Amino acid sequence: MGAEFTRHVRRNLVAYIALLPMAAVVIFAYLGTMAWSVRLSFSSSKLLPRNDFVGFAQYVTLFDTSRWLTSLGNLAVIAFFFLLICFVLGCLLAIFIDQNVRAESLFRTVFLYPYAMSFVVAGLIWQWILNPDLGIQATMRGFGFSGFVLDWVVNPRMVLYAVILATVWHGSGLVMALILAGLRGIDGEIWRATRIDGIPAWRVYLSIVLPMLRPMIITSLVLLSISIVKMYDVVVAMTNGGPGTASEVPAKFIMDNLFERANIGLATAASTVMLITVLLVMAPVIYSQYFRKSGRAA
Amino acid sequence: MSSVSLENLDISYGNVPIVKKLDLTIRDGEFLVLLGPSGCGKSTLLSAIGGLTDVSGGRILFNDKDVTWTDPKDRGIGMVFQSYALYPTMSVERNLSFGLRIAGIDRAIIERKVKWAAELLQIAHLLDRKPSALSGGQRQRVAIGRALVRDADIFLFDEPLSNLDAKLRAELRLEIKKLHKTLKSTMIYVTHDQIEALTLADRIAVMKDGIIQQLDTPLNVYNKPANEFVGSFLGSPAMNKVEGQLAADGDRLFFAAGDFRLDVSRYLFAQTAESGRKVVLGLRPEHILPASGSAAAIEGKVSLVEPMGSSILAWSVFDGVSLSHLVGQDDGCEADRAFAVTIDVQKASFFDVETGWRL
Amino acid sequence: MMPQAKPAAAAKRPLTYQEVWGRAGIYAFLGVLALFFLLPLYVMLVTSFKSMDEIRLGLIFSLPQQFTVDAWVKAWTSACTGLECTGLRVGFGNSVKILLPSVVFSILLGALNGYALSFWKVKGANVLFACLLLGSFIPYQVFIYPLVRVYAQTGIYGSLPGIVLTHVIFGMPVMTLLFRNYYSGLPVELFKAARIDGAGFWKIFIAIILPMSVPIAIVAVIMQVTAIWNDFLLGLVFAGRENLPMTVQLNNIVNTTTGERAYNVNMAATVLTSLVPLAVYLLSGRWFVRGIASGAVKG
Amino acid sequence: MIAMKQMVAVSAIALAAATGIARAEEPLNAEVIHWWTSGGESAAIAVFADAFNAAGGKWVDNAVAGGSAARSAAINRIIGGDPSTAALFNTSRQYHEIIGEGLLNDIDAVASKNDWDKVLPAPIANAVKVDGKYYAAPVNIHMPLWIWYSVAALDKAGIDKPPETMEQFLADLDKLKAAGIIPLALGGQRWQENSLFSAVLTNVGGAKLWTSVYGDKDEAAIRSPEFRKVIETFVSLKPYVDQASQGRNWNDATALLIKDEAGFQVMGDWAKGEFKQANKEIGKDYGCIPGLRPDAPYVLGGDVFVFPKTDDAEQVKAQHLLVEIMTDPDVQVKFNNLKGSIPIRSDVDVSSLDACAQLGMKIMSDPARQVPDASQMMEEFVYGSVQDIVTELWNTPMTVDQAIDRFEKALKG
Repeated sequence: MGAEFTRHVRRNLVAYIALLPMAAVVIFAYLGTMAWSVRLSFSSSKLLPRNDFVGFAQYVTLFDTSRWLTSLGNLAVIAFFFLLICFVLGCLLAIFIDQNVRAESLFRTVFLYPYAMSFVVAGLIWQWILNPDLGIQATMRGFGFSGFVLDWVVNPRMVLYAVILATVWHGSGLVMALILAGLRGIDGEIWRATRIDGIPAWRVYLSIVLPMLRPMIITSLVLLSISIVKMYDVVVAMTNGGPGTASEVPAKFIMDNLFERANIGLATAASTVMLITVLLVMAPVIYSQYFRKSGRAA
Repeated sequence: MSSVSLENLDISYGNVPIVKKLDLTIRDGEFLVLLGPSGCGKSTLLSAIGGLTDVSGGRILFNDKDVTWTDPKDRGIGMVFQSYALYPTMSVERNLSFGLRIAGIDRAIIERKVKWAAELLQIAHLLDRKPSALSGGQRQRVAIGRALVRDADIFLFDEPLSNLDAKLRAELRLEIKKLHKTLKSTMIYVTHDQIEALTLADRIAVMKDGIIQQLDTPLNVYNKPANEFVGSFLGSPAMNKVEGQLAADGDRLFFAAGDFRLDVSRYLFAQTAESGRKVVLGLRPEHILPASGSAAAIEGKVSLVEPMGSSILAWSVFDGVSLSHLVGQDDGCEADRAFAVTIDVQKASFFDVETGWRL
Repeated sequence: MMPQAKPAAAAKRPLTYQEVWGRAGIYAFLGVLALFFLLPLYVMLVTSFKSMDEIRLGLIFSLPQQFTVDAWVKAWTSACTGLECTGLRVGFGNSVKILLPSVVFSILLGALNGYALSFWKVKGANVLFACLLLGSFIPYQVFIYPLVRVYAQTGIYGSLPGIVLTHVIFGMPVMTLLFRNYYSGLPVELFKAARIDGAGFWKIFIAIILPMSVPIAIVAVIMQVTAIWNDFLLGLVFAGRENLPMTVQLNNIVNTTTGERAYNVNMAATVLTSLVPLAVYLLSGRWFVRGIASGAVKG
Repeated sequence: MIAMKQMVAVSAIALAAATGIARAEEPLNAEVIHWWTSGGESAAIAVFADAFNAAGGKWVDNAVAGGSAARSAAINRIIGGDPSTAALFNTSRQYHEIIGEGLLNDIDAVASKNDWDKVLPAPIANAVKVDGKYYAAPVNIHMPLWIWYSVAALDKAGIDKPPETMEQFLADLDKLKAAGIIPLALGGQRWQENSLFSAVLTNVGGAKLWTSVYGDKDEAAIRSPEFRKVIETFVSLKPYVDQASQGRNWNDATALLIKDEAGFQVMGDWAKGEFKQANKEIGKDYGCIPGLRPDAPYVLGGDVFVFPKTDDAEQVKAQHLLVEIMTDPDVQVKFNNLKGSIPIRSDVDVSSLDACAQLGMKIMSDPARQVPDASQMMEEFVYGSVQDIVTELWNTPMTVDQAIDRFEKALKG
């Protein structure tokens, strides 16, 4: 191995050198900081990092903190509905736009532009539109529908759906763009074949087209998942976690404890839990999607 | 001028061995075809000769010089790919001259060489075009031209014609043959098309699962396949295979499969063939001839005929054994009729049932 | 581009009764959703053109009675944060200063990584790449604290190079993924041919691969411009006082409360802050879909 | 204190930085990180800036919207080895750990010169004094639990005089509700809900319960009937708040009083700034109630500036000059008039202060009624957990027993 490995490296030396920045980033900026976080989660760090060791005490505290448990539960609800709605809506938009509609590029732009706005903007503007005193509810009541109620942002039981609404508005255009791109790549012969066989259109989409779009679907789900795990700005801008703790999310829990509450130990314990969760959920997806069949031998 | 020697070569991808302990010498100026089904390792082998794939064991020698770890550009090779691999953002002229420009060759020389190659391949009028504006055949000519201008000693062709239609394929096949005559360079040509192999090669190396099954001239590979695999891989229509056993009857040796009996005394066995040995008889359709009143004729019944233009491929049953055989248009061979044939035993092949190797 | 035979494709023959209803349904669906998607933009625009008096009295969905651009002027030139009343102008310049090098470097590096990963055999590179991808799922917040300390040690904390480096670091996973997948779709023979032609690592990258990367580079530019321009957290932490990006100023303006909230100024500031990514989308939206279709997201 | 009030939406996005290499060549440059970005606050800090500039310094203003963002920026700068000259904190334990790490300069020199031990009220002095040394310059005293009322709204509901007991207060809320006025203006943000809770705790439980629950974290006090009464009273206030309160900013809630649409608001003395800006007069248009019992405790919160460690003599000089200026009696009066708070020193001329501030100064002169703010009595993360409980108590159904259990866990844990 030794001599051959040396020869292999020498032949590909430039490639090794070219990948050094990436290696440095991965090792120092990603793995290093993750290791640092994991280490601190076993310490009693408060405002400043400490080097002591307190075992799993922070984790015990963490899972005894109702706000953290609420955050996890909220994340699960948001993840489920956000993924589902974004995906279904994005697919429907793409399919409908793909029906030779007029003003196609106009529709496409309209559905995609929210993705260009920041999450902060998405949160602020929807908070305003859904605000019972200012927005839709006030307008409807102004029209005489005095019993009209749309109080999602102020109702602890509905507030998550307000957040989901804003994020769906923000993200479903991306799914549309990806799926539309996939649809454009499908061979016209498939459509002819299904017409000969007399298969109804909805059936073709469900049973034939969607499976063919697997890479696009996975990519869009991966991109959406990234934004779910990191979901922070939109919640802060829209509800700041309220009413009460009804719309708290893990990233916000981490931030608040890291900075506002000066509780680094607990914050890093929470981020370690997130890290492990992401590893467990995403590692198989990433492996199967991007590595398993990477058969390229240069 | 170059010879190529591969010594004890191992190539693997990850833990999967692709080429195993391979020895092969290609003579200076020889046209060698690597023939085999897809996945047999022939393209990987070619890639390794070109220096594009790292070997995991063994050596590659060009003119007795070890080039196992030499950079592709320093091996003095030109290579033509199945997908043409033309640089899409460059004109034909730039495509042809790219390598020369990198090597820092004088502009005048580059121009002369490009002109020479373009004229040789009749693509001079295409020099300003982008690859996307060319037809398949033109693209392949440019790809060949790119290899030509490099003054290579060794040319590597990786299934260069398989993306073309039949007519173009035949045309370019001929041109490659002419090119070889003109340049007299060593050429290594990978294909899964037996016609290309048979028409182009000085020698054919038939590969399967990373191992060379037979290395010989086209005629010998066709007529005397080294094993059952080679026998059935080459030849169209395909070789008939009948499993049976040898039986001695006096001083004569017979092949028997059920009621089917064939006198094979005249077959030249490479190994002593004892009676009772289980064998596979390989018979090419063209070696089963319409009987013209000969005594050795075997009578059978035609079940199906396939007209093939110049001749007809007939499927007939002889004493319970179904064989395909070629007949002329005037031989009166029709379905459901009786038909008599003689079998040219000297051109038949016998293979061991167990190992598949020729007897 | 378009598959010719779509179930409801516009055919030459007259449409059947059923198909007419089908078309109507499609347009109704798209139209209603378009209204939903446009609603926030509409609200932001009409509000930004109203005076505060009108906002106080009127409904947010009504058109401005007296059209005024005062709020825009104020947001751009004189909105206050703390003792400074310079509007968003300064932040705009800072954002541009941060955006340009960050986009260029992160895309070049992403392309380089993708190229090295998909054409060259580098042992362990895939493991690194997997770590990078997983890293992209971790909330930024986890990285910030240790990065601040490392930056402080190297003296780039709170400087333009610091914030640019940060964007390059956090843009790396998605950029590398984009280019790697795109390059995986290119024929590897191209690379082999170039190697036989004597081109080395850089020559192949610059002369052959980069010129072919235009479709995916457009996607990358769109994604990075959006991400970097909209970034708030990293800019706030790493950019330094002199270089605070527009989003940070927007936050300061929106959250600077003097009695009544100046919704019109806030909305104008918000739209102003979103203009650059919006313009990028409007101008290159079609390329986005096309770029993705060109294999950007193949597995 | 105002800090936390300011943490609106985005602003909470923590960690701010904001460097700016302090220009060492110019003498007495002072870069000051703070979060006072609203109108009244800006005017107030300008008093410091002007006075500092007049004294030969050069004030470099670094305003970061949002208290936690600004504090994070300051801490990052300190840890990053590139600290500002001064940074704003609340009178709390927020900065005590940095002192422990030796990252702040003490200002004993200025303190002893000005006899701080004498002129500062005990809770404030205790808050800024660590291990016998002064580490922070207090600049104001905020009482975060004033009860404000709109005179016109109360009139409309037929309430002839402001309440003096909790019972009267609750009865007035009912009257307001019956008159179709929002009885209690509240911004549905964590800290505002907590202010309301603190007000109930001090006014129902008194100073003793306040210090034994939040200060001593005494189990018996947490489980006492008094504390149970506090929780019950707090929850009973829910119906008096309008539906749209969720997420509302404190000044928007104050605006409801200004517009006479709401009756009462529990808010710190900075609310005065809003009334003043709307040209409302104390007594005529609005009024302030310091407590709902004669011995209602006066909670002392406030803001302090800390001075990060530096060896640069010029910077130390600038720091000392800042301390001098910020605590100067005249500057104090001017500053606090704009900020709405009261001066930290007992030796200032109170005549120019408004009626509410004068009332506050008077109450504060009785040390028995002085109690420290909750944030001074526990660590940040403990206080955070307490705030979480209060906000959940307010927004989601929770039994009193559950609430007591959780209080105990948060405070004892």
